[in-house]
Amino acid sequence: MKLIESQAKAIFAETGIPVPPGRIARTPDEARAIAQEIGGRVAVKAQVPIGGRGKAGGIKLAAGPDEAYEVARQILGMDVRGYPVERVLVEQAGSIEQEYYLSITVDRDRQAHVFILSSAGGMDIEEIAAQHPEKVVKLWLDAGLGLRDFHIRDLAVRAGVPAELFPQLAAIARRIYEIARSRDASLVEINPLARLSDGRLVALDGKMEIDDNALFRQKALAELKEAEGDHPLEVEARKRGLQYVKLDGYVGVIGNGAGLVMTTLDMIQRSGGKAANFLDIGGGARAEVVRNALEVVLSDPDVKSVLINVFGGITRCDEVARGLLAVMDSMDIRVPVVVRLAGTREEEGRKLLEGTALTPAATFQEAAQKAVAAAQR
Amino acid sequence: MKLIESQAKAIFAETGIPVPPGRIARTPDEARAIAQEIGGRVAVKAQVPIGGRGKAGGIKLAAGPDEAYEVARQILGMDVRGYPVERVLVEQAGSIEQEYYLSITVDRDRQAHVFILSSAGGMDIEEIAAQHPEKVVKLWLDAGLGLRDFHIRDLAVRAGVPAELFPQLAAIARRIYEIARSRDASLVEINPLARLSDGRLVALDGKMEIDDNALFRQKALAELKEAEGDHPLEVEARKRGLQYVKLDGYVGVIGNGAGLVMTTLDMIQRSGGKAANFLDIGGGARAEVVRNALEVVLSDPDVKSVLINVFGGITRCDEVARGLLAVMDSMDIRVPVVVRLAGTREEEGRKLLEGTALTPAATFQEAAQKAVAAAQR
Amino acid sequence: MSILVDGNTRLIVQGITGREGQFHTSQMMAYGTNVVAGVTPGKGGQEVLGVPVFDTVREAVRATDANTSIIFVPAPFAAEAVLEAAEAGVDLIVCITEGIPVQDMIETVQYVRRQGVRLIGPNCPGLISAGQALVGILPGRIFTPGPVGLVSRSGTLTYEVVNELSSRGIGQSTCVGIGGDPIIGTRFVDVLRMFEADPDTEVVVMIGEIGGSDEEEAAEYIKEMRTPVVSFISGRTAPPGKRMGHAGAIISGGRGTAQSKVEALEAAGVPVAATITEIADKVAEALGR
Amino acid sequence: MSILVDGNTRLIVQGITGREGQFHTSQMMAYGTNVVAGVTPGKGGQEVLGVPVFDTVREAVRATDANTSIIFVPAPFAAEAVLEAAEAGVDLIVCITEGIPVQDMIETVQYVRRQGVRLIGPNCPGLISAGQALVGILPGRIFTPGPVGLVSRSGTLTYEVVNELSSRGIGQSTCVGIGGDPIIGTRFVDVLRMFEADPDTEVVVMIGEIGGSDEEEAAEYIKEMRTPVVSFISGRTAPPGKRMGHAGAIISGGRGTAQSKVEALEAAGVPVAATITEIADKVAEALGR
Repeated sequence: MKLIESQAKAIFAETGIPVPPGRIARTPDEARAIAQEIGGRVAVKAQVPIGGRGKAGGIKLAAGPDEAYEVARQILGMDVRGYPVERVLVEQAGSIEQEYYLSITVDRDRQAHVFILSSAGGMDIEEIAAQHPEKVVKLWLDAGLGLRDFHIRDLAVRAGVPAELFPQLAAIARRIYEIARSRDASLVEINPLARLSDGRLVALDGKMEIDDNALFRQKALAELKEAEGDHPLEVEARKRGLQYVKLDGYVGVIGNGAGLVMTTLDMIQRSGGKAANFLDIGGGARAEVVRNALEVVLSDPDVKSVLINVFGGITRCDEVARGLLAVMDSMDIRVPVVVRLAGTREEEGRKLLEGTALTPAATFQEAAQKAVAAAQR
Repeated sequence: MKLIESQAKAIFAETGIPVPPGRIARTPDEARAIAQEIGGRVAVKAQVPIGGRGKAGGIKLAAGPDEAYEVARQILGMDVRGYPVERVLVEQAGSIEQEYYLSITVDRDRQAHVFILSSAGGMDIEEIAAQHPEKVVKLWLDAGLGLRDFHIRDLAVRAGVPAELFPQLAAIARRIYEIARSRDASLVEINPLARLSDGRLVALDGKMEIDDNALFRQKALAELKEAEGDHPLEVEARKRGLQYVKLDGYVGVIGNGAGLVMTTLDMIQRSGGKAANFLDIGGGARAEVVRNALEVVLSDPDVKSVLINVFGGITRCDEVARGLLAVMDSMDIRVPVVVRLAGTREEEGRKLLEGTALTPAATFQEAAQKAVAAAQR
Repeated sequence: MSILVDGNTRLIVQGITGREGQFHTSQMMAYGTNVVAGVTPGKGGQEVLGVPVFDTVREAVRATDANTSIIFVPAPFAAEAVLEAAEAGVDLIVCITEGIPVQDMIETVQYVRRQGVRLIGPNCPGLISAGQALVGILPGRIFTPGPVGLVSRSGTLTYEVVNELSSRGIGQSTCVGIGGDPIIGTRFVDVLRMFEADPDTEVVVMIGEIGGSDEEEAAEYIKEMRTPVVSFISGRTAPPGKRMGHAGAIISGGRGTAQSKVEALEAAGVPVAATITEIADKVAEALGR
Repeated sequence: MSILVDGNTRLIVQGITGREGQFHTSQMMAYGTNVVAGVTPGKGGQEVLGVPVFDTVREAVRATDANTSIIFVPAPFAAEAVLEAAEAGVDLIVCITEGIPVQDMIETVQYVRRQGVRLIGPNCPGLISAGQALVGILPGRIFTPGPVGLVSRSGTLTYEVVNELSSRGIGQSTCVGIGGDPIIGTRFVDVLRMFEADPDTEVVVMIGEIGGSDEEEAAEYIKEMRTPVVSFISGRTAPPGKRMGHAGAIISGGRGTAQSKVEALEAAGVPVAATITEIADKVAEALGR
C-alpha cells in the first residue's frame, strides 16, 4: 500500500524528521487560512496517490494567503493523471540551496534493505540512475548488524554530501531506517531532501510503501488502507479478500494462481482481446470465494465476457463449479462466461456445469479464444 | 562490577520481572516496620557482595514483625565471610513449590551470550552442573538474531519446565536478555526463580555483573560503583585509575602489563614470598602514574617490601624512574624498594636511580629474590 | 534420480495440527513421503495421522533424525518457524506459508544462508521428486518420473506445464516451486546448479514471471550449463506498475520486464516458449523426441 | 617467511590523527611497515607523517589498495571501526584499543567471522614479522628474524620472552599478541594453525594465562601439530575469583585455572616452562641448539 505525501510527512514528523510547517486544506478558504498562519511564501500541493504531480500542474507556489486561495482553487477539483484532487497540502516554501535524494527500500536480488543517496535529488531519480549511475550511491544492510553511523558516513562521502551535513543526515537516515523497521515500510523515500539557506536539511516531499503482508501488525496503517483504496472495484475486491487489479480491457478474468492468471491475460492478448482485470482466487478456493470473484468481475461495466480458467491442484474443480452455480442462482448474468476446468475433479466440475448457460472450453487456448470472440460479438 | 541482591532486584522490578514485595532495613526497628507492612511471613537477608550468605547465617525467615526485629538484630552487624552486614532486605516469603535457575552470561569460548536454565535451582548451580550436567541446559545466541520465543521454548522443554509456565518464563527470559543488552550486564542470574503455590514465577534472589568497560555509557550503574567498592585500597586505586587488587601477602608489586604482573606474583611465590597486591600500570605509563601506583602500594600497612618490575616496550624506563624519584621527594619510604627496569631506555632509567635508596636488580629472578629477602629481613 | 528430496527424506511437518498442515501431511504420506514427525508448540505428545507431535523442532530432530522440514505455520509466526528449523539442524526447509512480511524474510533468509541451510519458499508449493517424495502441496497425481527438471515461481502454471508434459509421455525428475515473494530462500540459479549436477535431469524447464531480475541472472548461468533449458515468462502483457497478486510481479523501470527477461534468455541461447503447449514442444525437441 | 603481515602488507591506520595513532604510525613506519593511509572521520584530505588521511575506510581502501587495518580509535567507537574496516574489504584488522565493552565485541566478532575477515585483538599489542613489518605497538627493536613463532595473550610478558630469546641469538618469525579480553577475534588455535602451515616457523612459543579455556582448546590441536610448541602460563599463584587487570584472568570453578591449563598442555606433550629463562631453554632445546 502506498502512502501519499501528507501521510508520509505525518509519520516523518512523528519520528523526528524535519518537514516544513503545513497542513491539509480541502477548500480555497482553508488554504488561505493556512497560508496566513504560516506566513510568507507557501507551496500548494495536490494530494493524489501518483507521481508526476508537478508536471501535471498539481504543485504551485503562492506568495501569500490570497495567492494561496487562488492556486488552491485551481488545483482542487483538477484531475491529476486520472485522480481527482480533493485535498491540497499548504506548506511553507523555504529557500532551497541544494536538493538531495534519500531512500531506503528492499532489494529483492540482494535480499536486503538498501539505502540510496544522491546529491542530484529533486528530479526523477530513476532517470539520474540510468544516465549518471555514479551520482546515485547505494548501501546494502546486513539485517543482523543494522544501520551504523559509518554506513551513513560512507554513503555521504561517496555521494559528495559536505561533511557539515553528516550529523543531520545521519539523524534522518537513522529515522527512515527506524520507520522501515517499525512500520514495515518497503519504501521510505525523501525526494527532495532539501538543504535550506539556513543550513537545515528538510524533507520537502515523501513517499512511503507499506508491506501489505505486514498490515496485520500495523493496525493504524491498515485503517488508512481501508479509507483510501484505488479503483472502487479494487476496494470492493479487497473487502472480499480477493487479489484483484482493474485493467483497461473488456474480458473479465478469474483464475487460480498469479502465474496462471498472468498467463491467461497474455493468452487473451494473443487471441486478439484485452483483459478487463486480473483476479486470482488463490489455492484451495472454496465455492464462496469463487462466487465473490464472479460477482466482482460481473459488476464491472467494462466487462463484455468472462473467462474462468482453473487448474485444480489443491483447488477442486467441483468446488469452483458449485461457486459458479451459486452466482447463477442469485444474479442475472448479463455476459457470456467461458469456463475451463482442468486437474483435480475436473470431470465432476464439468458435469455440474452441464446444461447451464456457461460456455465450456477444453483447453487454455480454446478458452481464451472463445472468451475474446464472445466479447467482440 | 557486581551488584548485590537488592540492587539487582531493583532493576528486575523496573524491567517487569516479578520480585517479592520488600525493602531495605538498616535497623531492627526498620525491619519490624517493613514486616508489619508486608504482613505474614518474611525473609530477612543480609546484603553483602558475596555468595554463601545462607550457610553463613545471613538469611533467616521470620513469622511476623517481632521475629523480623529479632533476626534482623542478629544479622545486622554480623560478619559474612569478611563483609560486615549493614543492611538487610526484608521481603515477603511466599510458599515455594519448585525452584528454577535462570541466567544469561557471556561465553568467551563461543564468543556469544548464553542462556542457562535448570529445574534444579536454589542450590549451587556449579555443583549441579558438575554432577548432573543434563539438568543444566544452555542455549547460545546469535547476536544478529537475538532472543526468539522458540529459543525459550527449546530451553524450557529441554529443562523439563512444564508447558503452562512457558508464557511467564518467556516474559522473564526476554527481560533478562533486555537487561544484559541495555545495561551491559555480563551476568544476570535469577536463582532461585521460584514457582509459588499460586502458580506465579518470582525472582527470589538475583545477581548481576556489569561490564566495567561499559560504565562510560551506564552512568547510573557507574555511580553505584563509586559508592560500593571492595577493599578501601582498591577503591582508592580505582579513583587514581589503576588496576589494583589487594592480596594477602607482604611484598608490594608494581609492573606494566597484566601478564607480566601475574608472572611477577608467581615469581615471588617461587622465591618463597607472598605478594601483597596486584598492580598494573599499563602500557606507556607516565611518571605521574608510577607515582600514584607507588603511593597506593606504600599506603598498605601489610607491605614489607616493594618490587617494581618494568619491561619497557611502549613504557619508557626513564619515565618510570622519574615517577619513582618524585615519590621519594614527597614521602618517606619506610620499606625496601627493589627496582628492575629492562627494555626501552633502561640505561637512562637506571642512571636516574643511581645513588638513591632504591635497590636495583638486573633480572626478573634477581628482583623477586631481593624483594622477598628484604621483606623477610 | 532427483534433487533435494527423495526416498531418504525424513520429513518434519511444522504446523501439523492445523487444517492445512494435516490435510497436506495426509497427501504427502499417501504419495510415499516419509513423514517422521510433526511440531506444534504446546501439542507435544499428541499424534496426527500416526505421526508423533513435538513441542519443538529440536526435540523432533533428536527423536526422529529428520533432515527436512515443511512449514504450514500462519504468516505471523512462519519466519520464526524457519529460524527454529534452521537452528535445530535440518538440511532443507520448505516454507509453504504465504503472506509473510518482507522484513521478516530479509532477516530469515540472511540468517538461514549464513547457517548453510537450504530454504525453499516462502509462498511456494514446495517440491516433488516424481515417484519418490512429495514435500509440498503439489498435486502428486499429475507427475510422472522422467528426465525433465522444472523450476518455477508460479504454482498453478507449473501444474499446467507438468500436466501437458505427462500427457505427452514426458516424465519429470524433480519439480521445484521457488515461490513468488520478493524475498525467497532459493532462486532460479541455485536450482539450475543442482539440476546441472543431476545426471538424470536431461532438460530443465524454467518458468519465470515479470519482476525482479532472477531470470536475467539465471540466463547468465545458463550460458555455462551443459543441460539444455527451456523457458517461459508469464506476465508479458501486464501493465507497468500494477501488482499482479505476487508481490514479485511489479515492474519498475526497465528492469524486471518480460521483455528484458526474454531478451536475456534468448541471448543465452534459451528457447522461450510463448504458450504452454509450446513449452512441451520445445522440451520434446530438446529430448530429441 | 612469516604469517599474517610482511612486506606485502599495505596498512591503514584508523585513528591516525590521535596521539597514540600518530606516535605508533611513526614507529611502524620507522620499522619499515608500508603505511598507505590513515582514517579519521571529518579529517579527510589532511596528511599525517606524509600519509593521506580519509574520512572512511572504504575511501582509503579504494585509493590505496590497502589490505590491512590497525585501530587506535577510543573504546566507545572502536567496535564500529572494526565493523567499518570489515565492510570496506580489508583482509586483516588489528584492534589495539582496550576497554571495549564485551557486548560490542560479541556482535563484532560474530559479524567479522561471518564476513571471513581476520581480526586480531582487541586490547592487544598487535603483531610483528621480524625484519619485515610491524603492525602494532610492540617494541620493534627487541625482535630479530629467526625460526620462532610466538603467540600470546599478554604484551609485556612477551617482550620479556623475546628479549631473552634475542639475547641468546634465537630469532623470531612472527609474534602475535592476541589480546587479553574475554571476547577476541583470533584465538590461540587460529594462530597455531598458521604457524603450523608456515615453513619458516620451526618452534612455537605459546604464552597463556589463567581464565577461559583457550589454552585447553589449543592443547587439543597441538596433539596434531608437527611443529613443536613450548608453553608458559602466567597467574599460577593468582587467588580464585580475583580480577587481575585482564578481564580474562578470572578463575571460575575448575575451568580456566593455571593447573587445568598446565595439565592439558602436558597431556598434549607440550613442555610448560616455569620461568622466562626456562622458556628460552626449552626453545633452544627444541631447535636442537
